[in-house]
Amino acid sequence: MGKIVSPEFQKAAAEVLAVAASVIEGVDAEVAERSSGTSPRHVVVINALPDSWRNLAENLYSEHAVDYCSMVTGIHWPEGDEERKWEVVYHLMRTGVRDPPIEDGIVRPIIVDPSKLRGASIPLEIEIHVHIPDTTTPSVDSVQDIWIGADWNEKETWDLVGIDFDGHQGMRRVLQPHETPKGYHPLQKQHHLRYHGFEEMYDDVQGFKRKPADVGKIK
Amino acid sequence: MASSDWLDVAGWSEAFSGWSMDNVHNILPSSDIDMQVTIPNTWAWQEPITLGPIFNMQSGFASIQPALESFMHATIMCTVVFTTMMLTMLAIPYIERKFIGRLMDRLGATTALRSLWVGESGVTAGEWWNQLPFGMGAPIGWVVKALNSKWGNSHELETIARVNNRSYHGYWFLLPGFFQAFADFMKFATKEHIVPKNADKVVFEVAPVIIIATTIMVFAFIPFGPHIYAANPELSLLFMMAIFGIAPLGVFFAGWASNNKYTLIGGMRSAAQLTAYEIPLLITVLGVAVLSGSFNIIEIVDFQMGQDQGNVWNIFLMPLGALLFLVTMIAEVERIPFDMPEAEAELVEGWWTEYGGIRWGLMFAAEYMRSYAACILFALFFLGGWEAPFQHTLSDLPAVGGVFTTVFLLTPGMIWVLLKAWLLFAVFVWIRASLHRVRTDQILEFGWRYLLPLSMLNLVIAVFLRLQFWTGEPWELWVPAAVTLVSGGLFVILAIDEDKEALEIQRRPYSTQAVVKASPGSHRE
Amino acid sequence: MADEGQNYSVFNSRMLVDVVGDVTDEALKASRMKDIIGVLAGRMFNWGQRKSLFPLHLGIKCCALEMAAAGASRFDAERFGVFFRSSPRQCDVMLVNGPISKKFADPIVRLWEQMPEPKWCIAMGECAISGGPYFQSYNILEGVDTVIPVDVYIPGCPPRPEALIDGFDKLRQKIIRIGAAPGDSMPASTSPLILGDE
Amino acid sequence: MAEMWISMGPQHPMTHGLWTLKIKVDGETVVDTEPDLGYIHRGVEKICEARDFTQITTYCDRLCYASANTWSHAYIYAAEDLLEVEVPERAEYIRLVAVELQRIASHLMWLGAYGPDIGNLSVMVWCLREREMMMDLLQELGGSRMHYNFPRIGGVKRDLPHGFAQRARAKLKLFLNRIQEYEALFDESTVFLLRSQGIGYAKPEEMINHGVSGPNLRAGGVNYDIRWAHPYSVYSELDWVPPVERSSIKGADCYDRYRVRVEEMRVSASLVLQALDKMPGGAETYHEPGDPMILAKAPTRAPEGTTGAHHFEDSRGESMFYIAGGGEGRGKQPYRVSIRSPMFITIPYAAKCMIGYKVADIPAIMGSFDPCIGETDR
Repeated sequence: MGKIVSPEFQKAAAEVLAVAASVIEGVDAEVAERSSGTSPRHVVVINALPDSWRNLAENLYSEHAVDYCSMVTGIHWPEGDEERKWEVVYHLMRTGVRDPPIEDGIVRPIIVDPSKLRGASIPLEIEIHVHIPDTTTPSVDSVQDIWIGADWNEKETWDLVGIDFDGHQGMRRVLQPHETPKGYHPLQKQHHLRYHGFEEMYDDVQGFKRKPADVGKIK
Repeated sequence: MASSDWLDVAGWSEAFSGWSMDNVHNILPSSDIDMQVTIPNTWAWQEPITLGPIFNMQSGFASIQPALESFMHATIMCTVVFTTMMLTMLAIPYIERKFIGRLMDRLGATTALRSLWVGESGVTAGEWWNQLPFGMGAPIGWVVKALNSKWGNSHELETIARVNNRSYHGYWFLLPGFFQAFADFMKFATKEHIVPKNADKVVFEVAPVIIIATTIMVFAFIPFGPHIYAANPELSLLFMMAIFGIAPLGVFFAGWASNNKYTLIGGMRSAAQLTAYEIPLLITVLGVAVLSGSFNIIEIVDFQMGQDQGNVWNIFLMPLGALLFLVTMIAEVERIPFDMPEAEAELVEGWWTEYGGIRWGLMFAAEYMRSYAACILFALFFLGGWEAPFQHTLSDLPAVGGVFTTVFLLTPGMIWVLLKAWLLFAVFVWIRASLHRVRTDQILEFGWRYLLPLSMLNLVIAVFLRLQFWTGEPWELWVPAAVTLVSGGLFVILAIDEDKEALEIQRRPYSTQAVVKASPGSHRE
Repeated sequence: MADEGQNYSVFNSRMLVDVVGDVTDEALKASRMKDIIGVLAGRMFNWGQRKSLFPLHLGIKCCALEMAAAGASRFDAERFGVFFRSSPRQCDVMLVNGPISKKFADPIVRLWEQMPEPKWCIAMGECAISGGPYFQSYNILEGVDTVIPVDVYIPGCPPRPEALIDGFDKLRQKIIRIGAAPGDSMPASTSPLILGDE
Repeated sequence: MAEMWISMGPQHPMTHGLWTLKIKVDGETVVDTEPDLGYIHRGVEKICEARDFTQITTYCDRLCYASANTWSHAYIYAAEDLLEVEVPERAEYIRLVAVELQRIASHLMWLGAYGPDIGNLSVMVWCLREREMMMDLLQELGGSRMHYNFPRIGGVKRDLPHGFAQRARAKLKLFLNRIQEYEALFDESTVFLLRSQGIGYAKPEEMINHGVSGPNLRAGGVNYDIRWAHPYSVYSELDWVPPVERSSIKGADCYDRYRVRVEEMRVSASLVLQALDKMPGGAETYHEPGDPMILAKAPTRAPEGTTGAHHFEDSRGESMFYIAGGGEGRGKQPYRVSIRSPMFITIPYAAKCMIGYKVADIPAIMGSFDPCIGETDR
């Protein structure tokens, strides 16, 4: 049975979703064709404004059965153009996973044959870019109550990048030590790694006072 | 007539202490001495002692000579029993390390001549039988190949010869790994002693003493041979079982005193577990006493030996009792299927997390001692103590009988007790290697729901056998045969708990009844 | 020795132990037996300590799997008396096998202090020696020796199980050289002793 | 008994790695749990912003150290999506062999760690013995025991060495009949069934909403798998079915998660055997490293504004990389690398699954979710 979801049907389903999503104001969606080495992949890429993001999320969850939040990424573009200083990238997926039916006390597992999937039951990959204009306190509406999976993703994004999520209960530092100073979010571009731009770190690599041949080239 | 063999340590020590006391008595001056002597009072005795004007040293000594003799006899016997126990106990960690190493197929120096390991890049030292001198091993090779091709698997990687890069440790020619327990103990001795700051200091120090003391006291009543025992009171069985049950209380105190949440839970588990297995254990031991007709362990073994006419071992008379004793003893000494008090997975090290250094080393040794005591007790109660297997049938054989009788006369009884105990400990290790740990509430339920009624049933069987079929001289042959066959049949039938109907529906080969009752998740909705 | 007017009429076990201890000590010193016993006992306990090094069951990152592989059946470290215990009270060696982040810095120091005295530390893998591939990271200490004294460094990312067993061998050589009595494990000179090249 | 908070601290035999699980306990029943991660947070995402595209694979090997190959391949697929590279067919087959062998090794590591969690030590030593066989095979491919740095952007580092196919078939055949030994120790031991059946229930719909995927999800009776939902590599050419467990009514419990992973080992073994047979150019032929059959030329710079993202079926769930191009060095280094760790999302859910069970069930439930803290803390 090891067949896969056929790319054409996935492209058609993606088109349907893209059209439906573009209807919402402040949102424009299109289907991007990406390759994964062998078979083409059709991803619905949506650009949304921060204030129209929340009802786009609710719409996707209710009408289009997008039931799985894969990842939330925060990016800091300090030298980007005016309204693109911060960006939050959501990766959602429509998986079509339902509880297996129970007939007279016995659970019948669902064995999906991917080649026979049609229409709304085809799994889809959705990538949503939300751009936030230049502010010192970037924030986006939280989707914690829609996909509980996004809960710890949002905590991590705030912890590392500093983008706040309005309406998120129990926002705390998850990866950094609890006593890190309030405003310190390491993935922002103004923070640099240790030995950033250091020269002599490479001068005396093993401390034997010998200069390596490629002095000056910062790895 | 009690059984006896040439290693009559009790007799020798009695004779020796008698002889030495008589010599002392003769050396003392026998003439009367007329002198008033008063010994002032000190902490030991309150009023001063005055020896009368005329007294005779010898008669004075004669009055206390029997007490001195029995005291000397008791000390000699205690030291003998304790040294035999400590020396033979070194075999216990060695058996555990080697047998579990073999079960886990470790590369380390195992006693096995074969290991399932192939050396680097498939190099092997060749079959062990090829290394026998003068090619004597060749026939073994043919037999092995024939057997392998007939029943074994012919997969070339599976029949793997011994690994050649075997690196022993320590004195490799002498039992590799035997002194590991010795090295561990010496290291424990040199460790720093740490008492947690807000631990309950007194109880923290007393708890290990309780555990170690009671464990060593148990060996006072365990006879190693017909004449090798530290003490042989009339009701030695009762004393021993009482002392055996105190250590879990010491575990509870240790758990509470270390002021650490893990040890507290470990201690509570040990106390809870105590209630589950202690009563079935005592009833099983009562069954043995009833069947053998006495509470004295030596008489129990004599009953099984049948005063030299050959009698049946208790294991064939009550196999159910033997099984119950094994299960409850594993729970008593807290080994793998029932070692929740020191469960590594959830309680770090269980009740002895806060103990280190020599206290932990002694408790570690005490744990091995308790397992060793459990094995010896099983050997004494069910496997006929110091009677060699088939001792009487072999010596009654027409032609070869004489050889066997001399062999059995020469080997002291202690050898058989120790061999049986070590074999039992190998069974303990085998159980440890193959079973998982049971939860505390599951052992409580298992103990009350299965062990207790079964031990009652076992007691009823023992009483019935004793009253109905016991006529003074040894059991007729059909009685033990019938009991063993019935019990074996029942065990096989009941052990198959595969639930066919559940198997094909939920693909779960077993419908374990306990799941429905013991599973906590069911109450969540 | 007489504190707060102890009356000797009441029997006092501590006094007896002290007296007997001092008397035997003087006698042994006088008869030079103390040196003989000292050498014998020293060598015996040193052998005992060397042959049973219990490392702490502490798995930080990838080197933890190599530690488990070293303990498993192919590279059986248990033949050398290496038996993994979970409680720091019962261990002599702390095997640090991964990067130490700022969040784990003081827990590892607490673990180190909970271990009874003759204790050693083996820094296994690049991350424990110098922060390894993450030396530039904002959250990683550059090596374990920034917080606890280290006795043996085992380079490699991750070092092979044979290297780990050789690390224990290096530790045994150090125990022979420096001795296993409590307090010996931290020699006065803090410069790392390079074994094998003198 | 009064309720008390116990912190199963960073160093604890139950936590495979460094994290703290604070549990509120009433007697022996767990009332509330709260995980605390971040003890080995190394800021890999920040470091990757200062590394070239080829240097990042070494960091991805060290993300989840039990299955290094699956993570470096996840990154490589995302980088190829960023740099738009076509991968030759033979390289995809070799990658599939490496990934599936690594999945078997990762599941064996899990089974080995799950045994002592419930109390049986000999399972750990057996599973690690089998894992050594798998690591020998992977060592021939990648060069070292645990971190292989094997895939390149556009293909693989080197072709299958001589005699690899024959050794792989022999070892997998021996492994397949060794699995029955583990099943005998687990399935036929009533004690294990007592400790794992009916414990740690989780329903598929609840799991998907919590972001749990992979074997933990398939234990609930749904065969959702990234390998067929968002296809990559050559899974379409091979004949396989993601194993699914017929769970109990209340959802997947520890026994189902154990069964699914054992079945998955068998499926991965059959995948490797099929891949070795169907490999274009035959498994016995050998191509020099850098030969166009196994490695395509790939650009090294990603201009500003280009992005690459790829989902990957890791042995613990769905792992994903999102890379934004255009970093320093005129695009030689990525601007931002974001890593999705399946266990970072599953551990909080597993902590919630434990409420209502006994203290002794915590390692059983936590162990059955197969936590790997290296990838969780990144």
